[in-house]
Amino acid sequence: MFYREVGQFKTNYAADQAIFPIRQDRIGLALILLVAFIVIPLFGGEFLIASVMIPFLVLALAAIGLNILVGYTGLISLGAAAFMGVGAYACYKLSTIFPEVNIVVWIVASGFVSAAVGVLFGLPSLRIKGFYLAIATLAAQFFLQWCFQRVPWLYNYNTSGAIEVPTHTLFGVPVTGASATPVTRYYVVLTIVVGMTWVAANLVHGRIGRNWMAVRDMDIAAQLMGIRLLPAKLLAFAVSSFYVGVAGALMVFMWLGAAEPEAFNINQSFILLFMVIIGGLGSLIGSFLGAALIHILPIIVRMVPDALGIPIGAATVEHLTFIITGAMIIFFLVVEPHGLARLWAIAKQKLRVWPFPY
Amino acid sequence: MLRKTLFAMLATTTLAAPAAVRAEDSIFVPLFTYRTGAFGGSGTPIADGMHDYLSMLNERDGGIGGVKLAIEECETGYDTKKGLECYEAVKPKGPVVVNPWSTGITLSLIPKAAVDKIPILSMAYGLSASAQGDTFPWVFNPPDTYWDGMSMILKYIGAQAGGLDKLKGKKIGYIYLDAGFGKEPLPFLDQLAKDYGFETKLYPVAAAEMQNQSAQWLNVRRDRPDYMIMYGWGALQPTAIKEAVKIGYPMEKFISIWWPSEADAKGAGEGAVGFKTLNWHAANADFPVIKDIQKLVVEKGKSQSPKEAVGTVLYNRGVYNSMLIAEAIRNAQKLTGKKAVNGEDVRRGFETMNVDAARLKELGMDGFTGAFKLTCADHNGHRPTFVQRFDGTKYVKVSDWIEPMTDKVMPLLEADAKAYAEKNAGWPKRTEACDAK
Amino acid sequence: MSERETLLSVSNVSLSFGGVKAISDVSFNIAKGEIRAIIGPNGAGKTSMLNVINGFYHPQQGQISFNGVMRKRMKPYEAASQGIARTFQNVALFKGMSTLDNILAGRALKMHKSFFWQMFRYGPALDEEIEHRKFCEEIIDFLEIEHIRKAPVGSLPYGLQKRVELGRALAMEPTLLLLDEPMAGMNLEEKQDMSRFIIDVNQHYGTTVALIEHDIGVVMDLSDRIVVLEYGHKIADGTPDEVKSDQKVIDAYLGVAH
Amino acid sequence: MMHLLYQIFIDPFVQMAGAPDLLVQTLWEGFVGGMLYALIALGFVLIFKASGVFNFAQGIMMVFAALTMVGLYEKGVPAPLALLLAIGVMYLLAVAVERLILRPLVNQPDIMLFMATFGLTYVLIGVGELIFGGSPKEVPTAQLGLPKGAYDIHAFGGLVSLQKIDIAAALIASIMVAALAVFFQKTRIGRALRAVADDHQAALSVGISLNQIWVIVWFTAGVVALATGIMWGARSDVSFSLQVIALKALPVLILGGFTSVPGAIVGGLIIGIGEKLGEFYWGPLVGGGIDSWLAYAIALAFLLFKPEGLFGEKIIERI
Repeated sequence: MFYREVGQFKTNYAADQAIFPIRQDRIGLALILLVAFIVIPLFGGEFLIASVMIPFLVLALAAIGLNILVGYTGLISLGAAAFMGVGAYACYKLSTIFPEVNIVVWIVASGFVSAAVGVLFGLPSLRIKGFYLAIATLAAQFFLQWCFQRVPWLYNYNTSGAIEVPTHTLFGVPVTGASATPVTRYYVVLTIVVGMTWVAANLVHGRIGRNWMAVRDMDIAAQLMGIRLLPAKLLAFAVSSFYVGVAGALMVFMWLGAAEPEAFNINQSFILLFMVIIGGLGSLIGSFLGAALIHILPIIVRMVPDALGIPIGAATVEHLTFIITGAMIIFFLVVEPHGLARLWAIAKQKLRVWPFPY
Repeated sequence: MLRKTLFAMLATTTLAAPAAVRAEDSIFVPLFTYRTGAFGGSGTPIADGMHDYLSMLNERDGGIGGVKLAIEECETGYDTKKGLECYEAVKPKGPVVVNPWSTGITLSLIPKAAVDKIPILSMAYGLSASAQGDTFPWVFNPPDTYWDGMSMILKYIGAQAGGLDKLKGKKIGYIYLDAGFGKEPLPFLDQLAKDYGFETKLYPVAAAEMQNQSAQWLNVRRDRPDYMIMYGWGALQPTAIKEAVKIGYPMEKFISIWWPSEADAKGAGEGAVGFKTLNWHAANADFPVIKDIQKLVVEKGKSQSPKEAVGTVLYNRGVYNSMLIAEAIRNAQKLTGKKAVNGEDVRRGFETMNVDAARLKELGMDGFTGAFKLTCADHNGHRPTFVQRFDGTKYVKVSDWIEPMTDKVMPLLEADAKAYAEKNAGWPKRTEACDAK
Repeated sequence: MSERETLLSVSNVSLSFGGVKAISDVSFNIAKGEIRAIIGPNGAGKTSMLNVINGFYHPQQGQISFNGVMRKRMKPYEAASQGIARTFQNVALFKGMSTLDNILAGRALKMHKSFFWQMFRYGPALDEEIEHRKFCEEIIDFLEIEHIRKAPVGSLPYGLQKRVELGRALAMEPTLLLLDEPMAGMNLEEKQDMSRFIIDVNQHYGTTVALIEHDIGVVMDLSDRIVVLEYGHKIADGTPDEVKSDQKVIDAYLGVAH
Repeated sequence: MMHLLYQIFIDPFVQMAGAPDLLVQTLWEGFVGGMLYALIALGFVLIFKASGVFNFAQGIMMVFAALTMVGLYEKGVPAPLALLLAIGVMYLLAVAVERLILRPLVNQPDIMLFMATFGLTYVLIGVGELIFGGSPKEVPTAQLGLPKGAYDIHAFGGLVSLQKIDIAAALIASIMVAALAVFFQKTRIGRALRAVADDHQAALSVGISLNQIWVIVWFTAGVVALATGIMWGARSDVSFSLQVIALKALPVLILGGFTSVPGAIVGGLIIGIGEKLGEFYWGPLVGGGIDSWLAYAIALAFLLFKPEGLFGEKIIERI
C-alpha cells in the first residue's frame, strides 16, 4: 500500500544504479535524518542523547567498520576494540602535539593511523584463512592493549596511565570535555557517522564493494576474475580499521571523556562482533540495527523493573540483563540467522505485496 | 517498520529515564556498585557496607537531620561505559555526591563534576592529584593517596629493618595490577629508591592474567627480594598470596596496600599467616555503629550481606565510605541551614569536614578509625594508617599509626595536579569560595 | 584448421599432488577462434588441465604459452588480465550477490576509477559504473536473464546459475573462455540453449572456447577439435570424426582393460 | 645495539645454564599450565569434531561447572555429592543446548552457531552470578581428596618444588585424555561419534541419532570443563575472571588444529611452556607482563609456516 515500487519506472541506468532506487526508501531515509538531526536534539532528554544516542552512533560506526571486514570481505576479526584503541590513542597524541588544529580533523585523521596498523595485522591474511585468521586479530588485540598499557609516550606520561580529553572548541563552541553539551557532541558524532556511512554505502555498492564480496563468497573465482586477493583484503583491513579507529576516537573524545586501556578490552571486541552478526553480515543498516539491539536492549531491560516499580537489586537486574541479552541473541539467530537486516528486508518485501500474501 | 519501532523504543527510554522531579523531603544518594564482573568479589562487601550504613541512618535516625536518604544502587560491573550510563541515569535525580568506585569511571567524571555541580568521592582511589582542592574543588579522595600508601609501607619496612637508612642495598619487589592504579606509584617508588638506596624489582600482572601468575612468582623466586609490596585488586590478590605461599616466600615480608580482604588470604590456608596489609579502620564488628547496623538492618533482612561478612575489611570500608557521605551531608545542612541539601552544599560539607575524636565517639566509631579533617586545599587528609597482619582467620593490627611521608608526597601531588591542569587545556580555575572556619 | 594461428599451447605438462599424478606429459594446442573440447572419463585430469591453464595449479614440468608468451608459473589474476576467463564445474558464483552484481564483478579488470571517486560515487566513478552497467545489460539481454537481474544468485535454479556464470565470464571480454562442464545436470532444453549461447559467443565475439563436457553428443556437434585424456595421459587429439573412430577412445569409454 | 642483541639472544641462555633448577621449575610450571590449556582445548575439540560448532562457551562452561560444584558445597552439600550434582547439571546443560540451540540451528553456517554459543556465554554468566554470586570461591580441595603441599626436590643445583595439586592436575588431565581416547576407539558410541565427525549424512544413514550424539558430546565437554575448572580453581580461585584465561585455549586450538586431540595436547604444551619461558627469560627486557599476548604471537608464528595448524589436515583447494 504505502511501500510499493509499482509505477516507478527507471528511464536510465543511473537512476537504477542509485543506492536507494525506490522512492519510499528515500523518503524513509529523509525522515530518519530529520528525526536524527532535528527531533532528537529538540525533544530528547540529556540521558537519551548522552547515554543512548551518542554511544549507539559510535558503536554503529565501529560495527560498520567491522562489518566491512567480517561481513563484506569474510575475514573474521576478534580484535576490533584494539583498533578502536589505536584510533583513540592516535587522536590523543595528534591533538596534544598539534593542539591548534581542529579536533574534528584529528578525529578523522586518527583513522589513518588505525588503518595503517590494520594493514600490518592484516598481512597474515594472505596465508591464513577462516577461523585461523582469528588468531592474528587476537594477537593484535592483546598486543596493542599491552602497548597502550606499557608505552608511556602514548598516554603522555600521565600518572593515571589513562588518556584524558581536554576541552576543544569548534567555531568557538566546546565540542569535547565536560563543558561541551551533549547536544553539541551529538551533532559532531552524528555528522561524522552519517558522512562516513554515506561513504561506506558508496564503497560497498561500487567496484570495491563487489570485489570484497567476491573475495568473501568465492575467493578462488574472484582471483580468476582478475581480483588480486592480497590488495583486496588489505584494502578491506585498511578501510575497516579506519572506520573502527574513528569510532574509537569518537568514543573517547565524545563519549567517555577519559579512557584506560581496559576500555578497549577483548569483551568490547566481542560485543562489536555481536552487533555485526546479530545485525546482519554484509549489511550497513544491519550494523545500526545490531548496535541498537545490543546497546539499547540492556538499557531498556534495566529500566523495566524501575518503571514497573518492582524492587530488584541493581546486581540482579544486571544478571537478568545478561541472561536476557544472551537469550535474545540465541532467539534472533534461531528466528532469522541472517540477522536483523534480513528481517527488515522480509518486512519490506511483505509490505511491498501487501495486502496479498505473495 | 523496524526503524520506527526503534525510535518508539528510544522515545520510551527518554520518558522512563529521568524522573527529574526530586522529592523535597529526601536526599538522593546514588551508590555505584559492582557486584558483577571480574572484580565482583571485592565489590560486593563494599557495596553492602555502603548501603547498610545509610540504611541504618534511615532506620535509626530517620535519615540525616530529619531528612530521609533516598539510596539507589547502580550496577557498573567495574566498567567505565556502564558507569557513565549510571551517571547520566542518576544525574537528573539530583544526586548530592557520586562514588564511582572505579578509577576509570572517576577519571571520566572528574571534568564533569564542576560542570554538573556534583561532588565526587573517590575514597583512597581514583586520581591521586585530585587531593589538591585548589585544582580539583569538586573531587575528594580521603584519607590517603596511593603515594601516601607506598610511603607508609616503606616506612614500615624501614622500621622492620631497623630504620629507613637500613634499606640501603636491599631489594624490594613490587607486584601490581598492570593498570593505572598499579602503575601510579612507580615514579614515587623510583624516587624513594634513589633517596634510600634500595633496588626495586617490578612484577606487573595484566588484568587478563590475574589468575595466571606463576611466571611472575618464578621471577620473584629468582630475584629473591627482601620485601614484597602488592598493589592488587580482585582475583589478583588471592592468586598472588597462593603463589607466594607456593614458592615459600616469607609472608611476614609481604605487604599490600589496603585492598585485600580476609577471603583473599584465607584461600592460601595456613601458609598465608603473616601476610600484611595497610588499613585505616578496624576490621571487626565490635563497635556501636556496626552493632546498630546488625540490629537495625542486617537482622531485619534489609541487607544483601551475609551476616558473617559484617565487620570484615571491605564491608567496613564501605561503612567508612558512607560515613564520609553522611558527615558531608550533615555539615552541608549545618552550613546552609537547609534540610534538603544539594550537590553544591555537600561539596562545601566535604571541605569543612572535621571528624575529631569526640565526633567519632558520637558516631559509635570510637577506635574504629582515626580523627581526620579536610580543608579547601587538602581534599585528602593524608592520614596515618596502620599495618594489620593476617592470623589465619582475620586481620589483627600489629603496628602503631604510621604517618605518610607528606614531605615527599606533596611535591609530587602538586606537580601532578599542575600537569593535569596544563594537559587539559582550559582547566577551570577554582572559583568556589572557601568556607574555612 | 591448421592454418589458424595458435592461441595457447600446452607442452609436456605434468602435474601431481603428493604422490598422485593428475596429468602426465600432456601436450596440445588451442587455435584462435576455435571451439576446443577436452573429454575423458572421470578422474582423467580434465579440470586439473583447466586449472593449469589459468594458473591456479602450477605444473611440475612442462610449459604453457599463451598468445606467444611462454610462462612457467603465473598467478590466476595474471591469467585473467591476459584474457583467460572460465566457468566452474560446481558453479562458483558469488552467492551473496545479485545476478547483476555477479556480472559486474566480472568487469573488475576493466574498471579503474580511483578509490577517491569511489568514496563519493560521483564523477568518473559514477560514469564508469553506468557505462559498465550498460555493457552488462547487453550480456544479460544476450543470455536472456533480464528477469533475474536483481535476484540473489544463491536462490536461482541450477540452470540459470550456470547461465549467470557464463555471463560473468563473458563480462571479462575474454580471448580464451574455459568452460568446465557447462551443461552438467541440465535438461535437453537447457542444453540446447547453452549450446546456442556457446556457438553465439564463438561466432559473434570471436572468442576462443575450450570446454569440458561429458555429453559426447553435444561435444561432437559443438567442437572443432577434441583432446581426449585418460588417467592423466592424452590418448587422442583431433576432429570429432577422427576422435570418434579412435580405438583407444572407444576402449576408454567402454572401459576395456588395457 | 650489541648489548640489546646480547640480552635477547645470549643472556637468557646463560641464565638457563646458570640456574638449571629455575629452568626446570619454569618448564614444570609451563607444563602444568599447558596441560590445563590443553584440557580446555580438548573440550572444544570434542564439540567441534562432532557438531562442527566453534564453541565459544567452553571457557564459561568451565567456570560455570566449577562454580556449581563449589557453590553447592558452600551451601552445605558434601563435596563428593556436589561433584556428582555438578556433573548432573552439566548433563542438563547439554540437553538444553541440544534442544534450544543445536536443533533449531542445524545446517546453519558455522558462524551462526558460533554466535549462538556467544549467547550461551551470556546466559551462563547471568545464571551463574544470579545463583552463586560474583565473589571468587575457594575449591574444597581436601574434601575432594586432592592433595596439598609440595614435593621439594633438591636437584639441578638448587630446589625444584612440585606442587602436589599440580601433579594431580597433570595426572587427571592425562587420565581424561586416555579415557577419551579409549572411549573414541573402543565403544559403540565412540565409533558413532567418529562417524558423525567424518560425515553427518553417512552417520544418519546408518541410523545414528545425531541429537543423542550431540547431547553426549556436550556432556563430555561439560565434564572436561568441570575437571579443568576445579583444577584451575584449586590453583587460584573459582571466579568469573577465569573465563578470560580460557581464551588461551584459542591459540592452543589453532596451533593444534581444530579437530585433533593430540594436537590439543601438543599445542597446549607448546603454548604453556612457551609463554612461561618467554615471560621468565625475555619478559624482563620489556618490563614483564608479556604473557598476555605471547601465546597468540607464538601461535601466529607457527601458523605462518603451517597455515592449517600442526595437526590439521592439509587443505588442497579444489574447484
